[in-house]
Amino acid sequence: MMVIRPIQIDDMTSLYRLAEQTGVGFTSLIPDEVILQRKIEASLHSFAKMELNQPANEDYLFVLEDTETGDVVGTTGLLAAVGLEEPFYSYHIGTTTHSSRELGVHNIHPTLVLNNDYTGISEVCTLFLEESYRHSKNGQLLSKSRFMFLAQFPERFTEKIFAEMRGVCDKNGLSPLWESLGKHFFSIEFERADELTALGSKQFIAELMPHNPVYVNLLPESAREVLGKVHEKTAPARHLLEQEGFRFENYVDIFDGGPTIEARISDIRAVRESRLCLSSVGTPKDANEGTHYLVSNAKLEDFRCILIQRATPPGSGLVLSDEEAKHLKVDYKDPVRIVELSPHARR
Amino acid sequence: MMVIRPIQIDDMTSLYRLAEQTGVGFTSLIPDEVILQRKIEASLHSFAKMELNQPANEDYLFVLEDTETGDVVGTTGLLAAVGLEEPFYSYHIGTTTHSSRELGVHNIHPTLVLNNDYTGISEVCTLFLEESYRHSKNGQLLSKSRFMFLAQFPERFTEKIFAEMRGVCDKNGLSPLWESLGKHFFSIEFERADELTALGSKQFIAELMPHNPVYVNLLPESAREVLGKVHEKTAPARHLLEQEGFRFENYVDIFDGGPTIEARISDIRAVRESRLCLSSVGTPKDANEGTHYLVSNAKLEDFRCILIQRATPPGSGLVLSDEEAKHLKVDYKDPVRIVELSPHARR
Amino acid sequence: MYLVRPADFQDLPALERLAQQAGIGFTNFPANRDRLNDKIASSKRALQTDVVNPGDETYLFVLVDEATGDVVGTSGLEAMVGLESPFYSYRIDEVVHASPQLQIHNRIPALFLCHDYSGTSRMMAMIINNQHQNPTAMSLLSRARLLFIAKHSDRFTQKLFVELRGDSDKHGYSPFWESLGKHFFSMDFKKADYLSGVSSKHFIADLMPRYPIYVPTLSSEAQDVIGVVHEDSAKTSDLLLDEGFEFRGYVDIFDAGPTVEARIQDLRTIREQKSGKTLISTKSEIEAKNTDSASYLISAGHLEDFRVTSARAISQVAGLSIDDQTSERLSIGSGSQIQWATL
Amino acid sequence: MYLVRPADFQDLPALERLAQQAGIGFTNFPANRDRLNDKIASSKRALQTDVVNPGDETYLFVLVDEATGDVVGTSGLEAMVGLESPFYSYRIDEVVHASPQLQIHNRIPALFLCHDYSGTSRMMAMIINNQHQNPTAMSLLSRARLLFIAKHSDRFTQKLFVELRGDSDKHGYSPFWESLGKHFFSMDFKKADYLSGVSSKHFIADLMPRYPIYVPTLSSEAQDVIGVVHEDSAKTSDLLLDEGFEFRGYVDIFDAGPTVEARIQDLRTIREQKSGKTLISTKSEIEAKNTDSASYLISAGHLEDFRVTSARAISQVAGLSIDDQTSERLSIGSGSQIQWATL
Repeated sequence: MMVIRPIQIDDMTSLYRLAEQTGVGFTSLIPDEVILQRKIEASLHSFAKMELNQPANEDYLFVLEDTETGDVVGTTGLLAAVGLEEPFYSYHIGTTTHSSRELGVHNIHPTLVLNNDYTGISEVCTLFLEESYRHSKNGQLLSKSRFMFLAQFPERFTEKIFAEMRGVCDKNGLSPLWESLGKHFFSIEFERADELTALGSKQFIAELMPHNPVYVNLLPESAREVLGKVHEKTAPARHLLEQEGFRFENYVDIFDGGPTIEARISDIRAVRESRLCLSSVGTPKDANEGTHYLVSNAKLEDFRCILIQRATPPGSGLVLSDEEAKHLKVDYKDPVRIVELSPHARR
Repeated sequence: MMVIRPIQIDDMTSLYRLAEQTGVGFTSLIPDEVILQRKIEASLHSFAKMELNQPANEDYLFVLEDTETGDVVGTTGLLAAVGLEEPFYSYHIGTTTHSSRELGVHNIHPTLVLNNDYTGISEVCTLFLEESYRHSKNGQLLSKSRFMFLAQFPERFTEKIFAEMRGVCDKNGLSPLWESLGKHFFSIEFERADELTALGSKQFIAELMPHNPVYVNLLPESAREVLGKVHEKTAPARHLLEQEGFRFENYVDIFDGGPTIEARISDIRAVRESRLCLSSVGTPKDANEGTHYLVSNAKLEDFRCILIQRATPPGSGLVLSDEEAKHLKVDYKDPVRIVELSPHARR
Repeated sequence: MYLVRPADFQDLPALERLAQQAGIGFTNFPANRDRLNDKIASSKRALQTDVVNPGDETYLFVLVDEATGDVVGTSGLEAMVGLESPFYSYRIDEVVHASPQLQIHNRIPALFLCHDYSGTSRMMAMIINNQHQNPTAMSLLSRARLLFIAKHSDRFTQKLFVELRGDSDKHGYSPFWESLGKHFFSMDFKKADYLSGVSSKHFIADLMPRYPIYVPTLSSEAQDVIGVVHEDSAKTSDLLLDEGFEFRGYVDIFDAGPTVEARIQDLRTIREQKSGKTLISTKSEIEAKNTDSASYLISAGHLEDFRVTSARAISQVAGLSIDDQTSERLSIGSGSQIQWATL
Repeated sequence: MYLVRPADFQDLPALERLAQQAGIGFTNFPANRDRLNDKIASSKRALQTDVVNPGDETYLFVLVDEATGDVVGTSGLEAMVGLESPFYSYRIDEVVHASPQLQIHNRIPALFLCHDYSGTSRMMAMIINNQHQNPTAMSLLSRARLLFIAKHSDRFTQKLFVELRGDSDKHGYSPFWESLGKHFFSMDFKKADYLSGVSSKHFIADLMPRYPIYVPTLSSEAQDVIGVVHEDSAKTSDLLLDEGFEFRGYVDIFDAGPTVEARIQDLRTIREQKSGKTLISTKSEIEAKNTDSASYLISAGHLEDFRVTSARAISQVAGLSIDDQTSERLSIGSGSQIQWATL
């Protein structure tokens, strides 16, 4: 059975192995023991915090474990609030109009406006799943389990949450936006810039980026075209989040122009439609057929989330199999949270 | 019976009478025959347009008629796209962070960034209801009938729609934001600036407004406090729109700092939950008790919307009384759109 | 022999021909008869008015070929630009972005829209018929204005500037305009250029970019022509630099042609000009004594009667010895006050 | 009698006392023994090095009261600021906003963060013990630097600037800081002032406002002190303006004190200074002949041996006649090369 759970101190080796598989451009998971160790510790510390006045620098890291082999095969995370210690930059694609009544000319110019508007906002972080496990809805479980956590612990996050999506590169691996804008200001390579950002050294952005709005029309077409577009490999992830209610609000990455998408937590489909019910352990009817449901427990440090299948929609009680209950770490009459894995088709 | 319908050419006198009652600060409805005449004509022209490639300068104006007296007692409107001919300005409250690792200082500065980001977006316009009719849910009918129109004709509007809310004035009728910011740049009185804007002369804003972001912290407290706050008289209108799903996304009026709130049309509660059913004419059971519903026909130039009350939720068919059907201009088996007047309480 | 004098209405046809010849790029001299007529009228009004401080006066001069009596060139002065609507330029400023951590120290040039020349006197572009583009005629027409300023210094500001025509490619296109201006003006260069000559300049404020333009975001062709003079204006440019005009980082908003400026007192013609009495000799006497072949710019008369010509002459303690033909050309007699400077 | 000479390590205690007396507002002269020691060392290094172009050299001079031998004042020069990290100032620029429709023409002053003085030589604030704040001592200490520049002009840039201390209210608060700086630095003025003296200036770039500050959005108290000199620096300011320094719209980013600048060649002391031989007379001879009581600044020696004093003297064609006490003070003999300027 595939189970989502908070990362543990002894997951270090597994996490390193996953990091090794990510490849270039995946800056949130770098095979560097010191960094990974720090990440794990930050996560343990975050899950262990009992009293929170408001979301701060908590960094929650989850792993997907195959309980049959005991292997950790995927990871994903949530950040409680970005930009509180290091600035968080984005470009907002704004609109500037210029009109001359005298000449009857009215021009609408899109502009890139540098900002730190996501400061203090929660972030849905990148997700990685081992190649051989990319089937059987494991990707959806990994991605959407985060919403179950959000639904259960909204006080640990801000009202809004966002996700950054990887932008477009050309066939040589170059970002057209970077080539026509960023590199003039940075005089370093895109990869190096991206890497520094990932390592949390964002000071240099403030130091080097242009502070005035940039007129989009002055950029070459190749750069204009990629604004707000995702890398083809990221398209499914974007689709998945948009299905859940995430929306592009004209914020893009300052380096590659990839879109940032956002949602109010309470508007996310899986959050809004999920509900608590009481578990009982027994032999569920029609299991392993019908609709897929995400089910999580209501625990913090012992958070668990799995995928179940039921032919009949569960009511106010949910009958779990022994195995399901064991992996969810719930007992008779414990509260569990449940939601359909996929949204219904819209009217 | 109270009926919402498109304005007609012979409503001129009534509209003028309404305009006379609005008073200072209500710049969208000024007792000036030429302006009102132009407004009415623009509306007639907009409703008469059959083919639309995309929303443009259409301006839909509705009135609330008391069919017992034949009096027009309220008005409201929808704009298909603002800022296509004259620039539309707002301030975005952005965030700028400055940090010095050397000194361990990390500052988060809100800034006012001038923009035309609402260019090309649809607007829910201000609403006016005669004092003596501010009862029996007439205000809600007037306001929410617009959503029925949006639900029926989404192709005539943009994906997003917004509403501007009147900002705070002090006890002398002065806007604290204007006093500490706008007036330095305009050297005219607030009222005059507001009036010019209402008349569509927005060119002067581009000419006079500061183009660089303004640091909010440098403004006096009185001005900072009113950013994004509504005038107490507008608080109910804001509440009503927020209940329907409108949200404050940090855009404020450049003069008084009043909030602009926005929604995706498909997310507006009354749009999302409204549904089409077929009418029949007869004697409805349990009318005039139970839940209030908004009901509209599916016509454009002959658009009508009324309020009905039913004890049992209507199914796929809706039985209307003779009077209801007459005022809705529908017959047996005509499609009608229905939605609960108020949202259910949230879980 | 050439003479420079203020323009009058009878010069209108000749000026129109010159304007047509000049073509685009001469914003201030559109081939539009009404506008040219207005320019002459404005100049005459300025010359007839008692001016104590520089205001919106403009002065228009013509270059006359004395051999034929034809008007073969024109040049102008504006007492103060930017009174009705601001006078726009781009100021090239470097934005420094440095990161000690990365050991990067970038200086990014950016164009800032400004009106720093508002309130300053301007020399307007000079036009000379092709056949008369010789050093004497050009120098005379250009520098005659400086003698006028020296004589009537109350009518001008301390600083003086000139806009030089910017570079264009072989098809006559301005790469700068193609890369920048056209996005904002939604019209071609010719039209924008024409409009800025004939209409109020208000549309510039309405349509120009509000934020600084980072030079590296422009096409490389556009970057290459910033501050570069059009080859047709190279001679004019040399003359001005020789006079003491300097480039201080301001360029034209349409074609990025450079603007050069100077304090009036620092200009060579003005600094070195002398004034004194006319001493009349015969031509042969002058030729005989003028062993070093010195030629002079010589001006006489006030305002409407202001005249400048060039001639060989001999500088004396009391004044300048000129021949009788020259004195006749300037309509002066022996003992008249004149100004002169080495040609 | 006073003498100005380069500072040396034995001056450290005296300099520390002066720094303490000066208090806040003297960013470049913090009462920090290590920093002062560094300053002396840096000056000595600069004087001992063969410099061909201005770089990061700094020069520190002391004013010695010859009667007691005490160091009673100090002043400095920086060959070029902004090399390690940019040198920040606010430039006051007017933003013009005009609407012909409304007949409004507003000129809004705004503060633009810039580093226009990066790459320029600077005279650092001068400190003099209260008892010695007489015209002779002040003039000597201030202008001695100009004679040093005149002598070693390759070591400095063409332009020279000085920052003057800004105004503060009766409690010692800078209203400008209270209205602007403190929002961005999250510390008090004293600390920011101290840090900008002792640390890399990098934190300024990190924390300063990135966008121009519209002056009318500041408190009226803050607006009132922009470009206003602290009363304690009024005398210094007068001296500098007298010399030919001009205010060109630049103010300090912390207290809005004005920056004044000049081209070196335009400064009175440098323009009028003469050089020639020393002619030694007796004091009584000088007194007898010096009927117009002319006093001179007199400098002698190169670099480390550079000395300046003031004395009555008689200007001759071949040089300057000075008395033997003065020549002794400057450690020179008859025939030595000296420079002088009227005091």
